[in-house]
Amino acid sequence: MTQTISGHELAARIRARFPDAVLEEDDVCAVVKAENIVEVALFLRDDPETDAKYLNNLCGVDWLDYFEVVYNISSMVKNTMMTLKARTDRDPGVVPSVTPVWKGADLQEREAFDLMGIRFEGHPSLKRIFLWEGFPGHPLRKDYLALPGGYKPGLQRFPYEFPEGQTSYPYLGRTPHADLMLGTAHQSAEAEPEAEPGVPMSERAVEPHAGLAVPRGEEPGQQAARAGQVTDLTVKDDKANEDDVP
Amino acid sequence: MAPLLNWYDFDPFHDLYHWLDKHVESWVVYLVAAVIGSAGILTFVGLGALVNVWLERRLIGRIQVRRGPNRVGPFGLVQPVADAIKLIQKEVLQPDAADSRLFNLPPIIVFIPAMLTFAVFAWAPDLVLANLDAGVLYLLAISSITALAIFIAGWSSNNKYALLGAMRVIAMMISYEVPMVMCFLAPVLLAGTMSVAGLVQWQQHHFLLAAFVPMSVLIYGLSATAELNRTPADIAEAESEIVAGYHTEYSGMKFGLFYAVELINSLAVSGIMASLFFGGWWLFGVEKVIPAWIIFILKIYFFYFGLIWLRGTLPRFRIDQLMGLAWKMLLPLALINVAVIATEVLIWQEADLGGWVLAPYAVVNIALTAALVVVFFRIVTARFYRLPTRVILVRDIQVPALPAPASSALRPPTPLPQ
Amino acid sequence: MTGIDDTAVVIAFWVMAVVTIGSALMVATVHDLIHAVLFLILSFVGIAGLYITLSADFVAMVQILIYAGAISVLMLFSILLTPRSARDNAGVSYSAPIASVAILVAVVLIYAGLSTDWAYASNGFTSTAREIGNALLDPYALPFEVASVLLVVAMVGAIVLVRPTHEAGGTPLGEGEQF
Amino acid sequence: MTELRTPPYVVNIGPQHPSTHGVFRVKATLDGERIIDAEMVLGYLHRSMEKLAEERTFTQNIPFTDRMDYLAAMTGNLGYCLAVEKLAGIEVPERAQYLRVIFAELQRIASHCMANGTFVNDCGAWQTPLMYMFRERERILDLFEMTCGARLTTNYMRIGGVSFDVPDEFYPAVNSLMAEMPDRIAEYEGLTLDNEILLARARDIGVLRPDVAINSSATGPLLRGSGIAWDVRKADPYCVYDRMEFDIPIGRNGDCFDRFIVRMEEMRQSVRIIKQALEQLPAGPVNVPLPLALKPPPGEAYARIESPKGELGFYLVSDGGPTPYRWHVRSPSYINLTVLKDMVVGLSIADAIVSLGSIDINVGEIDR
Repeated sequence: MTQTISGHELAARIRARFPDAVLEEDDVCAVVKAENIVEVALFLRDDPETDAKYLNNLCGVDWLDYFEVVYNISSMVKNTMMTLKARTDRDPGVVPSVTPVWKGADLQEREAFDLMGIRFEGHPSLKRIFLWEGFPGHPLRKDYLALPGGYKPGLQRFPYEFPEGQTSYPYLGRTPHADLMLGTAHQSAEAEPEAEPGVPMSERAVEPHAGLAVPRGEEPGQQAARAGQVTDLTVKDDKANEDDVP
Repeated sequence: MAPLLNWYDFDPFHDLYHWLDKHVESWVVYLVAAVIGSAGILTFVGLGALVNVWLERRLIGRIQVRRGPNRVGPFGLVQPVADAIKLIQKEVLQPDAADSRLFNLPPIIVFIPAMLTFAVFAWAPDLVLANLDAGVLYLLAISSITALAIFIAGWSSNNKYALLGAMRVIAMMISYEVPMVMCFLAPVLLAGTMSVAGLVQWQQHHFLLAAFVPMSVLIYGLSATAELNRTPADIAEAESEIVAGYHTEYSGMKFGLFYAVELINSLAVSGIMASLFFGGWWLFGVEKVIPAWIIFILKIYFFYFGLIWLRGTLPRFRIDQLMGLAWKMLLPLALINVAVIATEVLIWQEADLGGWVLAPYAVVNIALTAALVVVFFRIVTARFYRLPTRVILVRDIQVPALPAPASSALRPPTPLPQ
Repeated sequence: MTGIDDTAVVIAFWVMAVVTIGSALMVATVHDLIHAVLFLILSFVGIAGLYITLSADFVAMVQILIYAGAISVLMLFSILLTPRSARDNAGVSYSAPIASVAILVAVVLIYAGLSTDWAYASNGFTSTAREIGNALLDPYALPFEVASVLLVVAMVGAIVLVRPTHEAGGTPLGEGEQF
Repeated sequence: MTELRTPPYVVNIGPQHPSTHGVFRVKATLDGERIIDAEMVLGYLHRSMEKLAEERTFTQNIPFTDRMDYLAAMTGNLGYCLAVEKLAGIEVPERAQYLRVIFAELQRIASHCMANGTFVNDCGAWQTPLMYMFRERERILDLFEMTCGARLTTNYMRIGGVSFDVPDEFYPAVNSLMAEMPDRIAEYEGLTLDNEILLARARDIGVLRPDVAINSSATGPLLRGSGIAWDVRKADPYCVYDRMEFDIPIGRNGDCFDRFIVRMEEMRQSVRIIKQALEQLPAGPVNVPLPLALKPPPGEAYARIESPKGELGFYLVSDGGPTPYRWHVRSPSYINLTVLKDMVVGLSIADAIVSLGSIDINVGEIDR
């Protein structure tokens, strides 16, 4: 049976070597500063007592205020398992890559970059892996597709927690994503590009993707459109789409 | 017995020939014989392609514990017709970037050697369309044209998979022609003729050549699968590697022609095998009871069945393994074979021995072949049996404390994407 | 078998001659190098046909087997192995001298052909394989052996040329791949 | 002397290629037929499950796990349910645990049949071993259909148990299948293991050293083929695997052939486990009643199982609501691909296809 090393024990071991690295600890995990993660990982891997040669899982979690990168690591020889976390600010959201320590982090870091937008410094080829280059935004972020009125996007019908006086969910004529791709997202939106943290807009993010007809000459407001950050989408054709309301 | 069989033997044609010979000019007889013979071969080949589609699919189905086509017609017999109709209906696509003048040629060119091969076969004692004196050489020369057609197909498609397939097939065909020529030398030396009909006649007087030149039979069998692009040597259209190889871009009936040619070529190769090594129409006197041409066709299908069996059983060689097989295994064996047979023929002729000497020759050759094949096989496969082919079973988890592999240390930070 | 033979042979001769010379001209004029080689193959096949009309069936078979089947394939290989930019049959600056040399050679050959007193095979269509075999091993044994030695030398040279350097060795592919 | 070299060129292996087992693409740069660089291109089957799952309740997410590894839906279900149970602290009835083991092992046999059959196909066989293996896979799928009505996307496991008890006709069917299965596996082995062409194609090809395997987070048969006796069923037993007797097969050389024979032997071990589980199968309920909107306490859990492809892990974060705050899958097919590039560079196309086949990927699970 695999022994789980508690967060406190792990934190103690790390602290013995790197006194300033540990940010937080609890029963499950030890949280270290992002800039220390490679040293800590290398230490945990090569320390014979910990012997964390195997990286089981790596994923990012978006806590709205900050990102956490979770490393589930284990020692096969000792059959132990532990959870290490690295915490970083959402902006710029950079974590050093642990690929030199565990090669198995290669694809998992690329996935976290692609979907969560955490950038791993020192990764050999940090490129999009599931989504195409130029996809707007990083969809696993919690504020991706933030909808007006405090809704989380779609699909919250279960367990029927609608606001007072409302019985159905407002249907958006097109998905915000399609709007963004078609360049119509901000025709009626009050674009406040600098107001929220997120991925800075790059030229590439609205670069027309092959197969989708996007007008080349964009308006200034559109230029400022944030990748994956649709701040406001007013429902324009509410009546016309009533039939489609589920 | 004989009168009963007349109506389905080719004796009427024989009579017609003699009748014409007496009454009209010789070139008319020549022309009539050529037309009738060609028509006969075309019929056989056309029907054979249809039958082979059905036979191959049914037999592969049986080998693979399934039924094969059994819906269209009794036992699915009409399935090839349905397939053909489907292929004809399909749109024939041509890539924009293809070399359009060359692209349409190969499906036609590949048919030429496939058809021409049948011309020199001896279907019955007097039933040879073209009794060429250099018949065996003719077969080899013809088969080298197929490679060119396939190369044109792969090149003109302007597709990398097709080009890879074309390169593979060219490399393979040149390589396999060498052991093939060598293995044909042995029966030719022994029989003293290069005519296919002559070889069959020699076998009628002596015995099946397969008994005297078993090594040639083996080498030709292996080379034939390579020449045919069939498993285990189907590297030119290796489905799992290069999609469909040289005919990746061909669709509709153009693909259908390639498919048909593959089946016809299988028949041709089986026919060569049957004629050169297994007596052609001759079968220990049975040909007097059953028409000789039926015996020949049965023999063809016997070897064709072997090809189907191979296809249903074996995986595919890698290209370099296949080339290695040709140059490192088949060529030395073929050379040894030719040397042995030449020595035997020399002794036979110089010492002026009778026909009885063939019996000890057969024994010697079979024993020698078996020994050589076993030795070569051991040498070649020793590498694979270095390790057992079964796993180790472990009761509980057991991980050795291995040091982490030397990583390229900590890389200098690469610029981050914005 | 006289009438048809004479007429057919004449017809066949002219067809083959037109095919051979026509495709030979195409070899010199088409732009795509691959097309040129394919025309060259057609020319080889035409020559094989001419051999057959001369009742030299063995030579015809060998012509197809060696020239159309093997040598042209080697040419195709070498074209495929050259970079795409060099794969062009475009005009070269030496076309005039080359053409004059070719014409000169043709004139000499035609003169030689016309002025020689050819021996005709009197008895129609016979096998030539046996005669060729005897000729190669009896009166012409020495040239035959010299030719084979030359070929061996050429083969060794080719192997030395394409032999991989040491840094490229040790790849997991077998030796056959590097032929 | 300058070396004769052909210019390198790029060939796209996939996304529509017979041997990429789905819409998976390798951009291979070739020198002749030798691969000098390879780049994976994924995402053709990306369905954004991790995002979708954040908006669905824990129970509603079970069907996603079917559609990840659609050739091993049962183990996908099982891994996810174990993670939720760990997160919410739910005890599963014993009968349900045995049923889970039985179905997970049946699924492993079915998945390995598929993996080994297509592997031999990748080596160039004309479907024959695949058809033999499909014969038994078909019967296993019949057992699934009999139990839960579906063959491929079973959606059978539930949080706190399984959805249905097995019907009465299940027992004779599974017993007869298990009685036959050792002979059948021997038949597969007879078809493939002593075939010199298969040996020539798979021996010493795509060798993965054990230390590299561990460092690259390789799992499952890929890791065991490299000679590391590691199996989550033994190392971290879930359900009732600690009561079962079975062995871990490991390879000697870490090449494609070792992975192939490890899968072969694992089928046999699975038969052993199923036989024991059927003997020990107790009576009782097969699930526990749970609220429709299960709200696990805030926290996180990482649960892992040994799926046919390797270690399948689910990392769940709950914020106390009815939906998971974070739903992450550690999918073995995806992470096993880490080694692909290093494995295929230097090989010929044919060997690269064999190596890819021996990793046994499932694009549904890679792209999720």
